[in-house]
Amino acid sequence: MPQIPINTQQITKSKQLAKEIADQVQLFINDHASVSVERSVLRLYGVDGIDHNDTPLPNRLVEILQQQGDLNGGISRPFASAMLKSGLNAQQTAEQVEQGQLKLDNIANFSSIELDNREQALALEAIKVMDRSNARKHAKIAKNPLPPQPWRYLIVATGNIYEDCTQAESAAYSGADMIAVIRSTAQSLIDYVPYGPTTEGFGGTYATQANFRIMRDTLDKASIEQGRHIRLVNYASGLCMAEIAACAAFEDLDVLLNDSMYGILFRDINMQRTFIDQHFSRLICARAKILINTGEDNYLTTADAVDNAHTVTASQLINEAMAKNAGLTDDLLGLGHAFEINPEIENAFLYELAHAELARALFPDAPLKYMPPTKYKSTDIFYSHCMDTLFNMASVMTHQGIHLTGILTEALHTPLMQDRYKSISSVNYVFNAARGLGDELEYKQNGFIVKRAQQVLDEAEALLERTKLDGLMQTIEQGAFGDIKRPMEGGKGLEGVFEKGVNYTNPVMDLLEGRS
Amino acid sequence: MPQIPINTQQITKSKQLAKEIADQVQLFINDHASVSVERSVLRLYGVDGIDHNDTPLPNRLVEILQQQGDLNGGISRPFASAMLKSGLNAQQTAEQVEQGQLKLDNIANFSSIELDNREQALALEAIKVMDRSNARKHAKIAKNPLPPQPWRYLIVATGNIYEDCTQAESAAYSGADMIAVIRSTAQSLIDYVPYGPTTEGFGGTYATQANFRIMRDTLDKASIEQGRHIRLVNYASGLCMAEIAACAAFEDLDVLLNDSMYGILFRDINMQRTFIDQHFSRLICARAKILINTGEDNYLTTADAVDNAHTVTASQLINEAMAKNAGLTDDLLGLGHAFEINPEIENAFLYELAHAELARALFPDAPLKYMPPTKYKSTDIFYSHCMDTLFNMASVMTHQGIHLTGILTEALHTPLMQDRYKSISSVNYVFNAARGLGDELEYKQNGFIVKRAQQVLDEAEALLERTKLDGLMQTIEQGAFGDIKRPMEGGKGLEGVFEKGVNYTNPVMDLLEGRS
Amino acid sequence: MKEPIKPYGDTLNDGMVQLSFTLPVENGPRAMKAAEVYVSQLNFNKISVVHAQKISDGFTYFMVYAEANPSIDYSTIEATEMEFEHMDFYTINALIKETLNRPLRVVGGTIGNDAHTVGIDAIMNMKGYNQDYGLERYPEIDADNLGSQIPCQEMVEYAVRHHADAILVSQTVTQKDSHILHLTELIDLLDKQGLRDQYLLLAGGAKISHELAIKLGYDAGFGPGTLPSQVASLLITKIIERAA
Amino acid sequence: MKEPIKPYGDTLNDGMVQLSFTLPVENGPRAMKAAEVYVSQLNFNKISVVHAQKISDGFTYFMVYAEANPSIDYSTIEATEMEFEHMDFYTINALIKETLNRPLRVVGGTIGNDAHTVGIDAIMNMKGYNQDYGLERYPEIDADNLGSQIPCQEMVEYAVRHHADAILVSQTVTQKDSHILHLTELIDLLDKQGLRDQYLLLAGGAKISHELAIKLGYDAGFGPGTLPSQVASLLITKIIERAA
Ligand code: B12
Ligand code: B12
Ligand SMILES: Cc1ncc(COP(=O)(O)O)c(C=O)c1O
Ligand SMILES: Cc1ncc(COP(=O)(O)O)c(C=O)c1O
Repeated sequence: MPQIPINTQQITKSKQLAKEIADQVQLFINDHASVSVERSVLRLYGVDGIDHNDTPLPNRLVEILQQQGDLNGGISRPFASAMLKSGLNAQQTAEQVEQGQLKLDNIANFSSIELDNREQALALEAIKVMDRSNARKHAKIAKNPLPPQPWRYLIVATGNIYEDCTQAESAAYSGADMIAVIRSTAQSLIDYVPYGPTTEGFGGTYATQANFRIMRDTLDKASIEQGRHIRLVNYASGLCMAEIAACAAFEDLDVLLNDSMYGILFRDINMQRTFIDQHFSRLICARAKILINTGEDNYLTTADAVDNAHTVTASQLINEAMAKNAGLTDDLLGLGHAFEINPEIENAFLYELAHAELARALFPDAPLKYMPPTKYKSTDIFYSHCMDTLFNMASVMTHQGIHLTGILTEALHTPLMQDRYKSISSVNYVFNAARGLGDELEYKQNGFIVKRAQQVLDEAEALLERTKLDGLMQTIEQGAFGDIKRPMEGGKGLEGVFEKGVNYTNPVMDLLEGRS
Repeated sequence: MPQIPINTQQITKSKQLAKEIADQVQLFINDHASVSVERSVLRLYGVDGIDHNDTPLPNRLVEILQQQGDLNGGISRPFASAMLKSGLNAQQTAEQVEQGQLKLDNIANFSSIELDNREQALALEAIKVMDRSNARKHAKIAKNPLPPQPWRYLIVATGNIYEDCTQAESAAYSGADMIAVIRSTAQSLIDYVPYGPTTEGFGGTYATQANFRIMRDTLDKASIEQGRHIRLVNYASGLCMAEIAACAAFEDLDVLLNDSMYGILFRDINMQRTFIDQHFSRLICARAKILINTGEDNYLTTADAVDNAHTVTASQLINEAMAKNAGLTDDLLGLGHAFEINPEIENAFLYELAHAELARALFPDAPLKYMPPTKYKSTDIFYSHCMDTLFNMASVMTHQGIHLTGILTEALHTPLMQDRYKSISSVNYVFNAARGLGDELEYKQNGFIVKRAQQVLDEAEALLERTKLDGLMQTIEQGAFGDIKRPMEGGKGLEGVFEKGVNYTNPVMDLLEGRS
Repeated sequence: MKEPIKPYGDTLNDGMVQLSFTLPVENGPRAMKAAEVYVSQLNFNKISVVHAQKISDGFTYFMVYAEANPSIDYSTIEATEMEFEHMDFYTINALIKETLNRPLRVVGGTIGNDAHTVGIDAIMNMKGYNQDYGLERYPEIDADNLGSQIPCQEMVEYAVRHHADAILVSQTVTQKDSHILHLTELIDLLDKQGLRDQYLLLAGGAKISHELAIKLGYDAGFGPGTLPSQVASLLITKIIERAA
Repeated sequence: MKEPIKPYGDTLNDGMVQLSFTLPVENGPRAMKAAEVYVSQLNFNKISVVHAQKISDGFTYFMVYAEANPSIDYSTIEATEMEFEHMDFYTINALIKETLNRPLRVVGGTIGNDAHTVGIDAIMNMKGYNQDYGLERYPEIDADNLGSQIPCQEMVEYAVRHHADAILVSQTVTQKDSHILHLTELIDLLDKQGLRDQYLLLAGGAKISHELAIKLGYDAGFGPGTLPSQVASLLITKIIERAA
């Protein structure tokens, strides 16, 4: 029920533009792969664990192949061949390779049909990893259903996974519907997925498969206690997007932060690398039914939220188009936006409503992710609490999907247990008291709100036009998003990108893309 | 700009019913007076001060007359006669009477014309007291204009007038437009106005003329500093309604809490006494242009705010009708209502909007007084702060006139300086961020809000019908307002009521009622 | 076994506490330093004065987070708790009938200049509180709610005249300790007239705790959220105890 | 002259403070008592535990008002304050030209694993902050903003290579004292290479105070709300001081 009257032709046109932009990038993506895509394939084939230097085996194997100069064929076929040779399972084979007892260069030993079959069998197992996760999540939700939207999303970020569980239990007790474990600072810049349970992070807790499992267990218990399925969220964006998606599929994560551009803009990760990785990671998410959250909200932390509202809209449309290219359906698209306007602007709340309604109207079936005020939060926690309260109101009024709970101590520290409680109390209060408000109101035709939404859409459309002409990569180079410029060849991780050879195989991708 | 479509015929009908109810009571009022009406006359004639027992001279003189059995003629003529005899001014004459050097029983000494003239001269002086106050307030407002509505109203209640000034300065600094000095508990039950500056009250500070002046001086300074006229509010209701109105006129108060029924219901003051006193006090307010605040909000602290919403509406209509009978114009009618619905009720905020819009639609030109949540405030001050934030939103959305600032520590203690600051920060934030919201929205025809407003009006109309049939006094006896029953002959202060004798004179009232 | 505890923020025993207060000084670096020094005297370390805001000439409001030093042993903490079984309406009535074989007589009200009756009404009036019937509704209880601002003397006289078993007083206003003043006045009056032991004396109100009531010489004290059935349960329990 | 001060609620020296915290105990009368006892150990009296709420199994959140006992003498409080005149854009440029007769060279960035650049951008980038131009806009300043997550070694090398007059570091993340870690790392590195005195060293960030910066060995520290012109004023003032 979009409240804002928006020209449907203009919507169709904008979506078409975004699709063309995404398709351009897709041509590039199709010809390339990255070390982390290959590592994800290994993980899905069943390779895990670390060597004596704490380097994960997927990294070791891809490194070995790269050192041999054979990376552009992809890891799948050499690994299948090694397995045929060893007669062992994937993990054991990987260990033998790592220990130098088995080589990755013996493809010639087997017939192409033998190799095809082995690869195909491995890929089908990989698909089952995703399908089984999906089935398990379904079963859980059947027992403990999902609560109504907006879903109350809360973060934990102690740095210690066990302490995080304590905090998550408290959040669930007070009403959280989704728990996100914030990652340690700069994890997105490390080019491997750390291993095992971890207890020391800065500003967050390392994303590891073991940590995923520990938190998922905690939330499974909480879900039963609370009678609602409490979702687990983590972060894919970074140098290991696809690998984290693979780990998430193993551990039944419900949601991943997964943006096609966040890493480029906010982590200075090379754009080619990011586009390649996001695609494979999203293919995995689509199959494992992992809802993705995009990061447009971040733009408004570095750029002004009124002047740049249209960049959020344009980016949402691009993110949507790329997500569709990876097979993600509307129900899995947690497109991001935020309540970040300077509260000193007169009628700031009206702007917020306009922006929120526009997003709602453009993506009526997507569980939009709505970020609370952060940048203008005050160190006076009482004032900040009021800001969150109006944010809660905007969210429930405009029928948002995923409600990131604003925390009154945002300008101070990662949330303490009591901060989270205080904040969710406000959410609970407002959602209950104003649950039906949005359905009671109409915006005045030609009023400020309607006009403002139209203006943002017009500007977004213009930006998309320009992006289509210049190409997305070029537009990012010019600093169109988040006021941040990133060169095509700059940033971290470019060395991990390679052009696919003629002999490149990735049967998991083929299956996910419906090519076999 | 009433937002809620209300049948104008129904409004006219309800106002007509209220007028008939008020007129019935007015017949009773016209035939009666009270000790406190007489004391007010003396005050306006210029009598002030206390005797050696701390009894105010107005009380002493009226007592003397009462003891002589001459009260039913009123104080005016005996006092005029005493003045003629003494040849002194009012104050000196009163002192002589108090000291027994002059009697109040010597009317016969003078001709009726002499007496008439003296009374008339005194009454004209009394009128000037009010007119001068009005003129002074006008001059102040011309220099430091009134801020836009809703006016931010804050209370001080330390018990010590000097400490109150410190608190009031802080409130003004943070944005208060109106400062109310809350009275010491139970002052409304003492049958005299205390004298001089006071520093010891419980839960509030005594209303004395000296305290009025001290605070008015403080606010005059603050008005200049802030560049906006900061209004001073005190409480009239109680056994000294009219006298306090007189004191307020001397000291340029802008607003008085002045309800035709509050004292009856919440202070168990006799209803005959209250109806008589409120009328004279309102005549004074009308002339001195003192805005009155009525107390319908209180009903919702003892009765349920959803079930009894219509009693608020009915009472507002009665208060309005009585106020009009005393010559008060729309701009002086701060009719009360409140945001007091149990926050656990689903869509509580929608009910609140319906009630607030109904009040707005019924009294489009009155600066409605909107009370914040109090009864359901939590001792968790963060939660209470959220409640106030939504209240602030409702207030600015529905264009209320006088915004009683909800305090986050409502459930704990009378406000500390920092509590007031935190609370007004929320008001400032919401008013700025949502200033134009009300003008942007329309309520859905036949939606919940519109229907609810209509239902309340229907119920109010029915209650008025019944009240008209039974009479207001009888309806109060039945407990129709605030779930409180009060008998006609019960409560405090009945002994101070008397029937006007044939020789009764009160030229101040005559002038105020336009009879001479 | 010892159970040392400290406040918890996000790491066990981090001692994290949020404080806010106002100091009578003009805002500025010295004011912020003063806030920090002040909090250090309250036995905190790692003091962050996160916000300082002028709220009047010569007054600054501070928001502070800090880590509290003390650790207390939870195993040594004992609360003054009432001991009674919380029974339901029917059980209570049956028990009164059985024990007393006459109605239990209760008189209540708000004493002193306190005009808040919602609390005592919640306990005594028919309607009760939160779906829990008030004492007036109990067939085996004779409950007289005198209302508000009842002088202590009047309350006592009424109790004597009506052979009350229990006196229930409510106090809401606590500014300048006015509740303690009034509650003490009533006890003193009863003492003076040698009547203290004739009645079960219950106090209640938003800021009344059982501990405070006991300290003032009452038999029990009831705070926010009290249900009438709890009060009735306590009354009959105490009466049975006294009889025994 | 002594100036004793205490927190102010509504009566001078009432000592009124609001606290909130969580204790790792299950809610109930004992928990409330524990909260009261705990606060008493923080040098408070008249403690009102006004709210207690279970927020997880074994955790209770408390809201408390209490009167603090200590009184401190405000006349003895001294803040570590920067001393410089806050000049405007034009004055600063003129002064640089006059004193140095070459551009003032500044390098800045966020060090360690901190990715927050909004603060340093506010100071250095053209746009500036709150209507106040950033250092890049100053014709007499050569300002290089290296961005975020700059390793200390890289920052130092850059400063050496570009003959910087000043190094500006921003730190936002403070969890587990990571800002102190990084700021110290930079100082140690400069010390080790004998470069400490070559540069004016400025630190800034939401939780950086001048006092903290001085303690860590920096020349100045800037907290929330800093304007670029303040930073530029300080820089040129210090340079003139050093020259003298
Ligand atoms: C309603 C209300 C009023 C109404 C009272 C109507 C009435 N007939 O009672 C009106 C509007 C008249 C009023 C007036 C005033 N009020 Co008033 N009022 C309140 C309010 C909003 C709610 C209180 C309430 O009804 N709570 C609901 C009941 C059910 O809770 P309760 O009383 O705690 O009762 C429960 C338990 O405590 C217990 N209980 C209570 N009594 C007893 C007795 C026994 C024997 C037992 C067993 C149990 C028991 O059982 C009850 C049910 O669980 C509070 C703020 C707040 N939210 O708390 C301020 C508040 C109590 N009022 C306050 C003040 C200061 C006043 C005034 C003095 C202000 C003034 N100067 O004009 C006046 C005058 C009153 C006076 N002389 O006493 C202050 C008190 C500050 C303090 N701690 O000292 C408060 C806290 C507001 C504030 N922050 O300033 N008030
Ligand atoms: C914007 C923001 C982000 C953006 C940063 C974008 C960017 N390019 O900078 C994004 C979304 C990427 C982000 C990410 C994270 N953030 Co962040 N973020 C914020 C936020 C909302 C605003 C900070 C800000 O921009 N303030 C505005 C600027 C202008 O203010 P300022 O930095 O104080 O700068 C002023 C002065 O301090 C001074 N100044 C600053 N630096 C310097 C330097 C010099 C030399 C001088 C002279 C002056 C100076 O001048 C400036 C202008 O006056 C804060 C919350 C808040 N409201 O404060 C959280 C916050 C800082 N983030 C936080 C965290 C934990 C993170 C993450 C680590 C979370 C995670 N685990 O993923 C990540 C990772 C970042 C990392 N590795 O460092 C925490 C830090 C907690 C703590 N105290 O340790 C905060 C407080 C939020 C919270 N409550 O959890 N964040
Ligand atoms: C889409 C997206 N990915 C990732 C992150 C966080 O990533 P990092 O761990 O790099 O801070 C965010 C942060 O808000 C985000 O929006
Ligand atoms: C109309 C009116 N008069 C008076 C008062 C206060 O009177 P008292 O001093 O009797 O508490 C109120 C309280 O809210 C009120 O609404």
